[in-house]
Amino acid sequence: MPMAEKILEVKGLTKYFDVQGGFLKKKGQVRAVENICFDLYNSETLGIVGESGSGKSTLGRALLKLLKSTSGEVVYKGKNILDLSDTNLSLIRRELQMVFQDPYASLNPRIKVGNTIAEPILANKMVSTSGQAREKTLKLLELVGLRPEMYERFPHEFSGGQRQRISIARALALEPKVLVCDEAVSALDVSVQAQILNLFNQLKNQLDLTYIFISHDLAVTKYISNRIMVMYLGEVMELAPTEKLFSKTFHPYTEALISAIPEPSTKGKRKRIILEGDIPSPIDPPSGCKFRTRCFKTMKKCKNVHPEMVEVESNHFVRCHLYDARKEA
Amino acid sequence: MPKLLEFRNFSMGFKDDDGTVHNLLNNVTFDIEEGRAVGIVGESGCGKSVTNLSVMRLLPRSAVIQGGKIIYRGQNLLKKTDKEMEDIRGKDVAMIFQEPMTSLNPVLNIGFQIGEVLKKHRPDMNEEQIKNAVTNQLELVGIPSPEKRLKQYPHQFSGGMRQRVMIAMATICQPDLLIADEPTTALDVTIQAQVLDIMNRLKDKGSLMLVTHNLGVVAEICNDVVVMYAGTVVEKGSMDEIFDNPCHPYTKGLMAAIPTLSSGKEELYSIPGTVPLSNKFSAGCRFADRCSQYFDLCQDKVPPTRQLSASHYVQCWLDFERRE
Amino acid sequence: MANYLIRRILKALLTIFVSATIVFFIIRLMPADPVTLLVDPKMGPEVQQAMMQQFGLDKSIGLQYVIFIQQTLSGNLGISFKTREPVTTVIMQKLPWTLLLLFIVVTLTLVIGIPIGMLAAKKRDGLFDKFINVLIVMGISIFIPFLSFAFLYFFAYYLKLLPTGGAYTPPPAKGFDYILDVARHAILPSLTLFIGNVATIILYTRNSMIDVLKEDYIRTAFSKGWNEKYVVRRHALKNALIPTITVAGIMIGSMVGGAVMTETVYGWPGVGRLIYDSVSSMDFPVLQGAFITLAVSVVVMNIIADLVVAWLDPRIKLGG
Amino acid sequence: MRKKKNVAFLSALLVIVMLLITACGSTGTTPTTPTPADSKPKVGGSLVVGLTGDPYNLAPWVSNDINASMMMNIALPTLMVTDKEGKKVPYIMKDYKISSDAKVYTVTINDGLTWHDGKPFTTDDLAFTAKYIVDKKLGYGADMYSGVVKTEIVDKTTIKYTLKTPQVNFLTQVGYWVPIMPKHIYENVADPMKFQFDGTGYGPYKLKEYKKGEYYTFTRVPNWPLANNGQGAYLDTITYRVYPDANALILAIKNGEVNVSGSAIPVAAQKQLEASADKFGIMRVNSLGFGYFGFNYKNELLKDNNVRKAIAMTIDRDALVNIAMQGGAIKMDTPISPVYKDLVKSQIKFPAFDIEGAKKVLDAAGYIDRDNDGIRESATGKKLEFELIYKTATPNIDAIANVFKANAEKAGLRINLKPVDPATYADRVVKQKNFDINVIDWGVIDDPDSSLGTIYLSNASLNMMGYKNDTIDKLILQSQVEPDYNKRIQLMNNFQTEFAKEIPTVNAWVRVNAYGYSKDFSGWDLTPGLYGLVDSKDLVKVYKK
Amino acid sequence: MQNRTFVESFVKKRLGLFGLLGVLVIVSLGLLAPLISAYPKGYGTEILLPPSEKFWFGTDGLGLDLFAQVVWGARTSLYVSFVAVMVAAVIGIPAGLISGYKKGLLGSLIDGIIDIFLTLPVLPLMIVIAAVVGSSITNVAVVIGLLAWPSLARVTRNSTLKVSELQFIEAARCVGISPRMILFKHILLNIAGPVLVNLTLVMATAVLSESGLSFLGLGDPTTWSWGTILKKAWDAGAVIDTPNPWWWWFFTSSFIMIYVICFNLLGSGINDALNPKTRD
Repeated sequence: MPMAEKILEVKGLTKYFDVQGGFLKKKGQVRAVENICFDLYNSETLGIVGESGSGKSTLGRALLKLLKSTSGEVVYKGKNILDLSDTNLSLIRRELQMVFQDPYASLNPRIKVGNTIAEPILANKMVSTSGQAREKTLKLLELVGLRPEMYERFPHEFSGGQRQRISIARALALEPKVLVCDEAVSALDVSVQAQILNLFNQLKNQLDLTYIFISHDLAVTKYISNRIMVMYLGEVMELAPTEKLFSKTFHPYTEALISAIPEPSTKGKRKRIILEGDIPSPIDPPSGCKFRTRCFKTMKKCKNVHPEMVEVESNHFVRCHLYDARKEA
Repeated sequence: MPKLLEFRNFSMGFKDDDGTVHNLLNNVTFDIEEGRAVGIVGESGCGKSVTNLSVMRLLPRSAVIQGGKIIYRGQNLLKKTDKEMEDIRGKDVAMIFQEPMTSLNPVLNIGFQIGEVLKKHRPDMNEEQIKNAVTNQLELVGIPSPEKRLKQYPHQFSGGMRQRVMIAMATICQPDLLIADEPTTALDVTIQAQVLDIMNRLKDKGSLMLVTHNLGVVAEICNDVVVMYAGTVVEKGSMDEIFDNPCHPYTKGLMAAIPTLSSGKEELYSIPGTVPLSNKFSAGCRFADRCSQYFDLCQDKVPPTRQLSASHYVQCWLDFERRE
Repeated sequence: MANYLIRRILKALLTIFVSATIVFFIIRLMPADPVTLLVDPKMGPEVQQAMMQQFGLDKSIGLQYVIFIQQTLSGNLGISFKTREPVTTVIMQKLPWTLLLLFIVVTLTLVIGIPIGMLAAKKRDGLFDKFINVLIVMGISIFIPFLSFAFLYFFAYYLKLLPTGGAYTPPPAKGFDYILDVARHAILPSLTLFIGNVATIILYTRNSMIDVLKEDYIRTAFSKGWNEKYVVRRHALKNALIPTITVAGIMIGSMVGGAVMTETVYGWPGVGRLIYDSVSSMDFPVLQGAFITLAVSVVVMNIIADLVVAWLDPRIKLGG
Repeated sequence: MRKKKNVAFLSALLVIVMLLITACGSTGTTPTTPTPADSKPKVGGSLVVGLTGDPYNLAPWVSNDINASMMMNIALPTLMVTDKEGKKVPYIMKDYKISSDAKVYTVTINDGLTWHDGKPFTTDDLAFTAKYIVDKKLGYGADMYSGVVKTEIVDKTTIKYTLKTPQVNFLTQVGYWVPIMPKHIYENVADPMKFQFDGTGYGPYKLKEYKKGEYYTFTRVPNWPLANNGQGAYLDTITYRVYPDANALILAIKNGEVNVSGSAIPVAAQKQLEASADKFGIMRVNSLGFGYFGFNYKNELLKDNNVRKAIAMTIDRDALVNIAMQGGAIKMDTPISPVYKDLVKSQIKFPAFDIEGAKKVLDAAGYIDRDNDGIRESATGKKLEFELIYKTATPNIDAIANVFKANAEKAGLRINLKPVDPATYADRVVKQKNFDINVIDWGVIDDPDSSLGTIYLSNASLNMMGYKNDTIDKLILQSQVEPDYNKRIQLMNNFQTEFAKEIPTVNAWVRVNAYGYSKDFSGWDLTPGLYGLVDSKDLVKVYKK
Repeated sequence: MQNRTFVESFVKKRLGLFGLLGVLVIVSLGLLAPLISAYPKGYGTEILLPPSEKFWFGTDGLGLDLFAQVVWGARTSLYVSFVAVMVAAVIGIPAGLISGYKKGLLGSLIDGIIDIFLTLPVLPLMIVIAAVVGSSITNVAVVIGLLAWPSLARVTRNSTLKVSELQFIEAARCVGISPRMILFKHILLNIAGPVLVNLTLVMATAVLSESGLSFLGLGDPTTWSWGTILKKAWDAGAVIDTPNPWWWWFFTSSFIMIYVICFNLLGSGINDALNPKTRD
């Protein structure tokens, strides 16, 4: 894949949450996202997969400054957007938008869908009159495959798929360059999921969008992404172009993840790697390699030494002690 | 093979506030043979869970049974008295629910909650025997240090562990039929793999009725598949028949719409529209308005169920090649 | 659990401190000069001065507050303007009566209210439930003085079955007769407060029971083959009691409010009546002390309720 | 100086009384229900007295409160009491003599009295009381005894008080108002305000047990010398029970829980008791006090005699007495209470109720409704709008205020009602004198001349009106020193003439105090005084049938 | 819930509708009081007459028409409830919104205050404050409102917590909607239901509190409120009198109960219509 220009650089992004044990008592910290580094290239779709507790959604929100990061940088157009004050942020924020998971909860049930889309247009002063906002909204509705008369309806009159289209239209209202899709199709029925995945692909071509596609579904991520980032307990375990990741999996976790997915097919059942135990709590992650407690290739070293990211092949990064040698080489 | 459970033209619906009954399940007919695992597949709103609960006779109060039979070992469950049903539940037919988080009582320890099943169905066992049985059962489903875990409460368990507890609870009496309602949907992939593994090991002890929207899970576990759409069985057959030779346009569409690890980057097939709500079903084929091969008849008349092979049936107006 | 308890007690202390502060400052906001009430104009200026000194009224509000807090912490609630007795003495005479009344009412309310609420939830939308619903609406709409009038008129005056007021016939009898006498006197006030409060408990029990019966784990219990009676008793009851007891704890606050009116109408010699009397005579130290006492009782009962909840709910007990 | 003192202590009395809910004085009208002597008196039985307020403190010297004085009067009777005619006569004291210059009083007390703890009751205690009360500045007693420069104990039963200045009413005051203090108890008490008095007295009953706010039980002192020819009181025990209000008390009387009401009972309650006349009796006396509307001279409009006169003409005494007070009062249209028959023979009256007349007076004085809003304005455009302040706790007062307001408005005056609690009333009316019109049920318990002085003298502390009239001042002061009764009547008539012309207050009614009792008991008697049916000297005669 | 179905499901709940009807009757009684009957003032000569065609509810001890008193009392009761609700709303709703939405120190501080105020014995405190501020109907109403806000704030807070967890709030933040708009438009619109229900309950309890305070002699005796009528009746011994002028206290007491019942029914009607969960 020819490397396009970087649109977003993420350096050492870290987010810890304080966990309040209640009145006057601090329980601890959730280390939701730790030291994430990656570049996002123009016009690509970067898939981020991980199970619960992997920090993938937190990462998405930290990128958009919906959450205040503990440390790290997100460089967009040469500026670290995490440092920007709220007023300067709004200009850049428009170019980074998000589509949310739950099509039922992501629309305000008391506001007409047309107004839901028009509201950000007006709030960000993209147009000066509400008439213009309406016009733009109607165009957006058409773009995502909805009819103009739906402007006046309330969310409850729509199906899940239609609502997700509305959410997409709202995100697109600010004419973003980068769209973060957080589990954007997970809540949808399979037949509808395909519609929305197709819409994402169609919009990408039409509007030259760059996607960060967050999902727990590896199959869906594989389908839509150019590159995939595998996360576990707040850390990137493996990051590689899609084809590479599947053709030559390096990290044991990725390997297990791929093998754990039941294939809807009668042919050739693969040998399955079943990981033992539960995903540890991000409040109290294991020492050394965070995956070591469930890893089927764990070594002595894993317990004490935290593995670093290694570029095992070009553009293929892995965080695992198995490949330390390659780094030194 | 003898039939363990038979749905015969089972119809039911829900009463709304006005007392009007909206039909959901319409003439549902399928069998579960002894020792077989049947997957019931469909999207949300197609009546999968209601089918489950109908077997257990645990439907909500607003449910109305409109006709048909559910025959278990030759006896119509719908005709059983409450007392008789109580003896069947948990012992002959047991159930695993979708949400392991909410399906366990938060204020009772899990030793009690599992032991309760034995207390009900095995009056011959004393406290000590029950405790041992529960410990063994927990071990069987892969819960480490079960002795200690017995005294713990659900909130001290992770999601995967709770589902294991649910499985232990459902299988402790070695039921003939285990009903699993989306047992892995709420779980992470690696945990799902663990649970599927356990279920694969346990399913041979009886029959399994597995309800899921995940075709992968069905492929993993089941022998037979029933495809439901909007309260009707649109297609049923053995796993190979359904996966390799889907006939109904809905089944076909469903298969094509799912991206898999082996599928390519080409545009996904998509079924237009969404599953209708139960008060907006059409009089004819309920899939008619989303069907790519729709014609006039579909809208008005319920299509016939055609038999394509000994086990393969499809409910559709289209003509299919019959093969043996 | 220990941690939970400590935090709970800290919060309770804070609540008491805040109520004490509020009532202290509110009383000092009063437009009329308390000295007018306290000091007869005929007294010489030096006597007036001495009295103001005695009650600390000559100091600045801030200083008075500091002294007040210090004294309250050491269990000294000051001296009554009217009787010149220590407020603690006055209140200690009244408090047992209020506690007795509250104890009777809380016990009755829980013992009668919870089963009725459970039954109504079980027979939801049935005739009994509908009847109970009507009673609940009536119950939560009760105007306590009206109820007291009705009882007083009917039982005490018309039927002459029960005494009109007080807590016993003076001079008090001895032994069992005394208990019997007090019991007779307690019937009407208890009944009044009971009717005014039981509806809330029934309502909450019923609603929380209905909610619990809809929970997945109830379905799980049924799926094991147990019958309704067992499921309600073993699975639903404990869960439904948790919110009910919490509400009962909070309800005690309003019950104490009702007690003021009840005690006033029936002349029950409790703290509520004391509040009313002190208001009429503008006896601030007593008013202050009585209010703090009530606040403390309410807070203590809240803690008890919370402990019961913690005992019922392993998620709190085990600090989950 | 003497006069000043006099005024001061009378003011004190009035304040005390004012703070009470019900006025308690009574005159010598005979009881309406004579006691039937239908059985022989005998010793035994228990009586329950219902109170509607709790005594603040058992020591009447420090409490300044009617409930304490009323209750403790059977343990601590006073030296003098009132007779049927309301005249002060000796009770605990046997006799007294006044020197011709009215400066030296020689008092003899009855022999054979002892304190309840066994110590003899002697003139030592009298001397101690006179000194201690002044030293410790205890309540009104301090003022009453303040003129005493010397006490001289002649013997166990005789004592001589020497006054600084002549004072004709010294003994009737201290004798009627201040019980004697137990020297052996109080001589060691440094701060009587903080001291918990145990109730030890010398009267026909002694305190046995009590629970504050609930009940107080007294037992009979056997062979108490001054009752029933040395036999002592008849009733074995007397229990005072505290009730939250008059209604509860009446219910308790009807229920048989209570046998007699301590304080006067409201009209509605009287009717209820009268409904079962076989069981209950009522005795009534007119109050010595009276109700009046007072005008604040600080108000420019009220300063105008025409306005006051017009207002006086809007007062419908019939409605006040019959409707607002439900017949529980009698009309008063003279400046001095009709209770004092000699003083009102002159028939000097306030202007009669006449709304048309009031309108004419206002028209003539230039108060015309110029903007047609129903309220008249003065020539300078000031509206005739006044605030009527009163204490909420007074019975029927709302009704009284409403009747007054309704009639005043018919004449084109607006009255805004301002009901306040006793504390605010004391603050605004007595202390700040910040009001337009006040209405109050006034309880006075002493001779009219001295009590009038406390209200109407221009420098009187209870002259809330800010009324100043030299003629009035002169007449009051003269009558206070005039020994001749007839001359005093003449002076009072002059006072009334001037008063009815000036109208600083409109006096409107005299409340009738009624006390209910159970007919299970006999021997009831009601003389004018503070304590209704439970006055020590009367209560000792009551017996159970 | 959904806008159209709310009205539908409300109408279906007959009790709620009954409550609404009752509330409307009482509101129109209060609003139209001047048209219905003259303000009862002064005194009349027809004392303590039982109900008749001329005096529907009889007359009191001053000969005043009790029907007129009840009607004008309704006006006061509505005024008190309304002022109390306004005061409670002005404090309680923003407090609840902020403590539910802002997670930081401010939020937990306000929450702590709400918690403490909820524990306080309200009526005794109300008595103390009412005794101090003096008897004016507005004072009483404000005091009631001041002590009613915590429950409203708690309801607002709980609903706000629930709503602010929902993704549309995050979505609104994401597309640059200002916090103020989010709080007072997006959230408030969505919690209007439970807040409204609580407001009707405050309306109900406010009248109970006012009547209670008036009965204890802490109300405003110059204004006709139901509590004052009862207080006058009680003071005059009408409740226990023989023969009993029952009409003096009966109608008023009944109106208090009806008022409270109607508002409670209205509240639970709205609640049921908002939360169709009771239907399974």
